[in-house]
Amino acid sequence: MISFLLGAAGFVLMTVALALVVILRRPAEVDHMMAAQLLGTGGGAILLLLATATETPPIVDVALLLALFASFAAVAFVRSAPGQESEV
Amino acid sequence: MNLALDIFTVSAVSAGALFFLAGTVGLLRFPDSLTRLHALTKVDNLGLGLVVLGLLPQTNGLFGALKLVSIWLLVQLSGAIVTQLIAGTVRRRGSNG
Amino acid sequence: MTIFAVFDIGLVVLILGIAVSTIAARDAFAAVIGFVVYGLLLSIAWVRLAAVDVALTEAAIGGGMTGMLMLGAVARLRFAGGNDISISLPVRFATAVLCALVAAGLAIAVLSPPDAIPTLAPMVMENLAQSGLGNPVAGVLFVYRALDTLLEKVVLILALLGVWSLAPDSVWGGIPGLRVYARRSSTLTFLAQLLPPVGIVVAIYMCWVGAKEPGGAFQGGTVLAAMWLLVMIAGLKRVPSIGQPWLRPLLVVGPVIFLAIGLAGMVLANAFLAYPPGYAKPLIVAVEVALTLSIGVALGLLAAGPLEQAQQQ
Amino acid sequence: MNAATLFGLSGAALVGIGLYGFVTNPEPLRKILAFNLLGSGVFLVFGVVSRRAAASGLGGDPVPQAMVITAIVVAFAATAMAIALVLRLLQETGRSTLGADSPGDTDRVSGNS
Repeated sequence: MISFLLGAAGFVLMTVALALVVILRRPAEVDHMMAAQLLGTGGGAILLLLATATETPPIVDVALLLALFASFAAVAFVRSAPGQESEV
Repeated sequence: MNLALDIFTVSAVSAGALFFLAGTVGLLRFPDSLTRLHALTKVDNLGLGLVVLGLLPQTNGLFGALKLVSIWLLVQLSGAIVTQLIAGTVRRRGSNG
Repeated sequence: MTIFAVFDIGLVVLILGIAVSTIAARDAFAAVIGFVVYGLLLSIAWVRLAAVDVALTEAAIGGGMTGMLMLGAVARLRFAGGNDISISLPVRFATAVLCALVAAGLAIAVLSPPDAIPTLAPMVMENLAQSGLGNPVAGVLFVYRALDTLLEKVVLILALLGVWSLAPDSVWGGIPGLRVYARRSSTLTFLAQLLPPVGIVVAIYMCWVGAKEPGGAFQGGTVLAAMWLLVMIAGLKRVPSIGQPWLRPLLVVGPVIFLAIGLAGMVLANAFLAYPPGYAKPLIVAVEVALTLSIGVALGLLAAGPLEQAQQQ
Repeated sequence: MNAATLFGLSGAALVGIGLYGFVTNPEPLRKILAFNLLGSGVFLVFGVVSRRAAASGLGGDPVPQAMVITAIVVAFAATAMAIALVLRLLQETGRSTLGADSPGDTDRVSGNS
């Protein structure tokens, strides 16, 4: 069971890594802004799998903070995105 | 009983992992930002939901299970709203980069 | 064990790749986004190093707050001049070689562990029971190295004073120039109404659980600060001027209570920052609660940035 | 090679990457960012110190962990201060650097980070 959960965590990490490479290589800023969101879900899933696999429940709290701050960072991205200056 | 729960965990987590893969493929293949945003949020949220569902039998105690579900709800809600905000930026700039 | 190794190698490659892309990014906005992603990934690395307390702090500060702080500056510096200095290729190459040497030196230090590994962990665990705490990191922060923790709060306040002092005379005592969201957006308003109650519960939980398990005043305070910033960015609450009468007491209440308990320790327990036997846990919890509030206000104001507007009468 | 050593080596590499960015990037904000990267590399090396000293049924030595937590918070405070300096410079001169003819001065701006 433990190695299955770890394998799943590794698999999700791989998909997240691939997605990050795709997102960050695109020229448009809009694509970049998705990166935080991606880590909120993907990173959360990785941490939850790790928490169960290593039987360390406190890791769940890290997933909680990751989710919270990923959306916080995304708001910061949108606020400071290029093209927002004209209205300020 | 234990075996049944383990099988449930394995299948749900595998399904979740597959959805993460699908989200990444969508990100790779879709032509413009709005559809990519769509792929990212919807599919990854479903993936996380399935992972959480699969891990529920493995948690000890009701509190741990409740925390897992609330993390999923939090990601779900904030994810949906943040996506809306990003999509708004796309529309205003008229770019579909 | 091998699956762990594969996972770790994948994580390390990803982190290093993001770090390189952050340095090499064309514009500052992309670089800061890379940095936020890097911070969030680094918290997973800290989990793998069995340092959950650090992972929580890194996710909150490295990912969220530093990103918020830098993004505010990016928007202002976008059209700044003076960035046309170019560095020639040979200089770049020489720099790269020297930096590689520094990294190699550190790597050699990492690869050659000392014969007797110095550790204070057994001493921490031996004496932890006396403090009534269950989390050894909280024990170190509030019992054995309490002076460091106290001074660190003082550093936060000094940095804030430094940021405020940089204001021109005309806006002295005014309002921090936090960039609020340009357009009134119902979506953002909804998020700012939805997230803070959740965040406040998380902050209280972090602060409470910190005595027993990973978590504590830093992490709780950072969550509070983030929620406060979110509400201000959405335009639901105005950014307060720094002269507000409620603001300054909140800012110092944590360090002051910490200091008062420390001074009381000189009388009751014969040492500065020592706790009287039997009262350690309640006193530490009281300090943590006060510190959470102070850290929240201090971090929020630091991220809000330097003063920009004069105080409105 | 165990996990701790692997992360320690990546910490060393991060120090190198951060240092390179700190030296070669002309923009002060990017310098501050690179300095933060360098700092987190140092913290990771510290994490290895903590992990190696794992004892008494713990995952790691709590003393270095507590120090790293303090360091992260102090680094944030220093970053905020450095960014405030850069923004004030922009306000005064309309530029974000201190003159191209004296590169030594450019370093001084972000030396506060």
